[in-house]
Amino acid sequence: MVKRQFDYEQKIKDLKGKLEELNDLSKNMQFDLSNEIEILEQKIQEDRETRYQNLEPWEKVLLSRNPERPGAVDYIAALCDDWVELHGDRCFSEDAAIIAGIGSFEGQPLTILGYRKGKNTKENLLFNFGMPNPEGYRKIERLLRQAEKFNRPVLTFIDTPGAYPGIGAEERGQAWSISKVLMTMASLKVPVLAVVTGEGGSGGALTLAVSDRLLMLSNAVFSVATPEACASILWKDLERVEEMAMAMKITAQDLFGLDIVDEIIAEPVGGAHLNYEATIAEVKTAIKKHLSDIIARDRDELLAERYRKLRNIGRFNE
Amino acid sequence: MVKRQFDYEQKIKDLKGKLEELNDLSKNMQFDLSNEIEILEQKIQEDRETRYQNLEPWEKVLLSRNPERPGAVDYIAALCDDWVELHGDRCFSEDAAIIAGIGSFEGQPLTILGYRKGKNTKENLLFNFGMPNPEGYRKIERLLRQAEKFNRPVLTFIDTPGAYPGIGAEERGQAWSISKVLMTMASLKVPVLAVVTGEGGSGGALTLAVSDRLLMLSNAVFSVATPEACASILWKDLERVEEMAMAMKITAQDLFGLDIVDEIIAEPVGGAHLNYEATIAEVKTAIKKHLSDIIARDRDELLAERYRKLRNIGRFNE
Amino acid sequence: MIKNTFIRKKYFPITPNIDQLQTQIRANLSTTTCPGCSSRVSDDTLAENLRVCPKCKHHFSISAGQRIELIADSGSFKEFNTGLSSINILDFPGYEEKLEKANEKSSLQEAIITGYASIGGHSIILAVMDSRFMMASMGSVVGEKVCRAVEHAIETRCPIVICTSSGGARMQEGMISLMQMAKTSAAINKLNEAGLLYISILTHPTTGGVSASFASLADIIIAEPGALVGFAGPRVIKQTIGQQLPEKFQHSEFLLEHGMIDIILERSQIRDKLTCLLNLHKGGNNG
Amino acid sequence: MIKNTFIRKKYFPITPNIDQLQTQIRANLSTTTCPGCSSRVSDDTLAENLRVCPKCKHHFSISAGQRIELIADSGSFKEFNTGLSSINILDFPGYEEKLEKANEKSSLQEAIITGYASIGGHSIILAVMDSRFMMASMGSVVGEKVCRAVEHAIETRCPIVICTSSGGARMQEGMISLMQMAKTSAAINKLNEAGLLYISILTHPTTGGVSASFASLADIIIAEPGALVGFAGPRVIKQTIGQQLPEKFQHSEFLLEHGMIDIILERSQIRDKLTCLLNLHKGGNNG
Ligand SMILES: [Zn+2]
Ligand SMILES: [Zn+2]
Repeated sequence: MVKRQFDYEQKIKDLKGKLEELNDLSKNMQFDLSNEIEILEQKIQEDRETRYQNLEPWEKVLLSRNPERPGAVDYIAALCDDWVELHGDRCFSEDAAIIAGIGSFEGQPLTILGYRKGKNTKENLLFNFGMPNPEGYRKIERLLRQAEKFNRPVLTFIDTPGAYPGIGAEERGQAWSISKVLMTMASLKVPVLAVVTGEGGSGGALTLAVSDRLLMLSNAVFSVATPEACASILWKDLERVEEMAMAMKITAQDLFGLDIVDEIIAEPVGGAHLNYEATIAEVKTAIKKHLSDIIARDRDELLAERYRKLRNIGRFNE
Repeated sequence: MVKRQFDYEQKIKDLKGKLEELNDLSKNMQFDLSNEIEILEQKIQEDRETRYQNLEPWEKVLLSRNPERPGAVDYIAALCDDWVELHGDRCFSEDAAIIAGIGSFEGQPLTILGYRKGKNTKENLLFNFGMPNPEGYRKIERLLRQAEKFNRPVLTFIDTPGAYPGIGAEERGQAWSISKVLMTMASLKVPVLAVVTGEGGSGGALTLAVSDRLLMLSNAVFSVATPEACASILWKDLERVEEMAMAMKITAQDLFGLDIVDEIIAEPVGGAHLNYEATIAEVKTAIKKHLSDIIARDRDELLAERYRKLRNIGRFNE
Repeated sequence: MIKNTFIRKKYFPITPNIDQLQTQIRANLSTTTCPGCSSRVSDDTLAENLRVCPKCKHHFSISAGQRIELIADSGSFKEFNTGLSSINILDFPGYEEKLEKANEKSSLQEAIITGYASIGGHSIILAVMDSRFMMASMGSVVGEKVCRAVEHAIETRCPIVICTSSGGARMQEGMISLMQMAKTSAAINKLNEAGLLYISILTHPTTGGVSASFASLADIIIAEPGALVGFAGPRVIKQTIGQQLPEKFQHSEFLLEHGMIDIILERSQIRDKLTCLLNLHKGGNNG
Repeated sequence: MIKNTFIRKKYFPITPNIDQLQTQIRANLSTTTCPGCSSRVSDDTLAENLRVCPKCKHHFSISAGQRIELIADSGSFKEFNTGLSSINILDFPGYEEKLEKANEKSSLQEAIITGYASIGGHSIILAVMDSRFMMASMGSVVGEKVCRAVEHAIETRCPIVICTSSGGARMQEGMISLMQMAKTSAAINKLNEAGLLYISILTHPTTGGVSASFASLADIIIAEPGALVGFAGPRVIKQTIGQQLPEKFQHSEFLLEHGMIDIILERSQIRDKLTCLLNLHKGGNNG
């Protein structure tokens, strides 16, 4: 049976509960087990840390999809002094699956773009589970051009299952809207910093990942298609998703090894959702470092390097 | 009663018919009236020419709307050696009210854009009576940018009652799509030549008229809104359209006098629809002259002049 | 704080008769029926409430002078190009009389006021249309003043804010008025080339030639709640398609949903949001 | 004339076994059932008819070699970058075997062939995908060969024509394959900066990563009749929305109606129309 949720934390909780019961009992019975219990507690803590150091890729997929993880909205709220959300593609519709606007990060105005997932059913319906329609990509396109006009660096947050596979989306040119953003991002004349905060799924997620620096949270994943889709298409066997998640090399660590990711941002033990404050502090440090780096760079050089980096992705015999 | 169609030609026809009957009769009766009849014929011809020299503005409105007049499609067919029609706004829909493509005029590749009216009911429905939706303007926008990429001059043909006033058109940003074309045309980095071939109606027609040179056929009109709309809004009296057509200064001759039109292209007596060949020959000569003029001009100077010309339109006290 | 500025009976140089006018209006009509909720609102309440219905938030029209007091820093507005007035280019019957009446009614020379101002301490160029003047239709003067305001913005490298409201083109100026659409759109392009911020604030109603030129070309488009904005007027559309229009059709909420505008702001929020936006664009395009 | 070229049994250097393969196929299967009209068509008829059903105009897939013969001037094609082949970057289970099988099946090294060619006497760069090779999914080699073809176009200042067909990204190369979307889109931007013409010809099927990168970024987009083109596959969409898809959904006729492509051309018309388009762009961007 394929694991459908990552319930390790529940097990730890159960274990700690038992330990507390033991502690209470021993106290009532006048035993002094405090030393032994402390050692046990420490052992559990160590095991937990080791466990999180050694998550299986599929476990990371499950963690990365946890709806309680901080998303673009949370990072923007925590990192920006000023923030104005902007709306619309000027063409067909506003797309709530994309959050977009101008924020001030430590005094630096930024165009900030991100996917917006819901934290509950109501929000999920409102934000279409973080899956944009073409209008979302066209809103991105519009605001990228605006960032260029005002010479304003761009910061993106990525967390989406991908572009919405719907009839309307295809009617209104999903493929066309995505390719245009890819091209624009590749050549945008301002610095671009991207952070994968959760799930990066397929071409619909790639749009906001084309950047000068790509950062990833330590439990985030990025894949060409979901392990479920790949297992079903390539192996005709949905039960083998865990194996597929492993084979596809989708974790931050794998992608760092493949030179696609520039830095991994460490999440607190247990995952980003258990400690917003610590997560945001780490993300802030990383953004600050890379942003000041790329802003300071000679612009032509930065653009040439962005292109070179993209141009060199891929390996083959010749 | 307001004249709803211009039926002078029918009267001429009737007259000529009578003259022929007279001729036949006189011959049968062995009268020789040939001299007198010739004089009469000449008189009719002279009167007809005078009549067309002195059309009322409202009569020109009626003439300009004649569905049998040559339109963009006819001019393209007659003037271009090669022609490829291109389609779509890459966003929502193809709009058949706009014909757009690349044509070769005497060896010079041109991006050609025009409104497309129908010549019968079926065509009218297909082409929405020449009234574009936002998609039409976005197709124009796309192909203008393409013309710029390939440094290809732009030629436009104008004949439309205006932009389509529909629910979908407003939903998808009719105003937004028009203003963008106006801005693009004003600053497009290639020569732009515009020809008003029939009816130029309001902002929806203006998009393709922003140009380095604006030519107008001698019976064409261009107005801020139809005389019907103006009479109904300003005077609350639809019966006064003839007076309104006069007051609004909408004829090619009026607009030449106001420095808005650069040249008037003479139509054959009776109007363009009675003689495609002669009309097209005149249009061709005019296009050739102005196109070679603006292509030869220094590009920066041409653009500066296009802006200056627009910037200076308007009169006021100060 | 904004409220106080708004009802403060300060002498307002560019519209010298405005206070007198307001007093007159208040004397004549002490209550108004709200078109939003049909309740009767006293004019004093309306004035205190920035002419927004306290019950249903219906935004009543305000004059250009009131708009300027509402969003610009107190006393910061310095009008320029005050001397422009319309002439009857086409000898259009009755145009002079219309202009005269509009002038009497509004105490304005034309349908737009332009000048230097500051918002939250940021120097800007401010242009405000006033629908009391011939429905703020755009003729030569409106087009010219918009262009000159843009040119002032480029010269001083300041952002520009334009508050629109307009019934469309000034039909009495025929093609000359239509061409103002192209003229103002061309000017906005110069603003883009200069990398300067342009914010438009769409108020009820903004239609026709103004909606399809400079109003919709702003970097950031703000609208007041319930403002009707569109190219074709609802009456024309209804007549053409021969059916009823959807509720809220062409209202700002409808436009936001359809991706045409960035933000809907109640009148009382506009100044703060503008200040925030100007803060965020402080560096101009110097990155 | 095109027809003759097409069935001419000419030695075709880049796909050395193609004639042999065709002969084999003809020997094994002398008729094919048309998916368009269910009629049985003899393979000889199909070959003579450019693999288009004579009854319903259904366009059967053709190999890259056949495509090149179809549109390029006879003998003009000179392949470049022939030596590139895929490696198993991620040690993905079974990838080598898949590659081997694809190679055997298609006699191709990879899913795309690129080279110099001329059409109607105009020098161009030509790239053609071949769906017999792993559904022409895009991995490192496809991405690299597209980029190099673009670079050849820029160096030689020639237009580029790319004939696409693809099931999407090469999943076995994971993120590396996904990144080819960004890589090829970035390359197309260089083409735009150089002011060079890019025509894409979409053939059945063009979906996923190829549709959402270089295929949809062409200046002029041509499609064959009935070709399925879209981002998400119809099966995925049906599964997501839980309802039937409209007839002709994602077909080229549907795309034309929705403004996504410029022209639909039957196979036999493509060469002439390309010649015409190349004529019209002869001056390049020298105006
Ligand atoms: Zn109310
Ligand atoms: Zn068939």
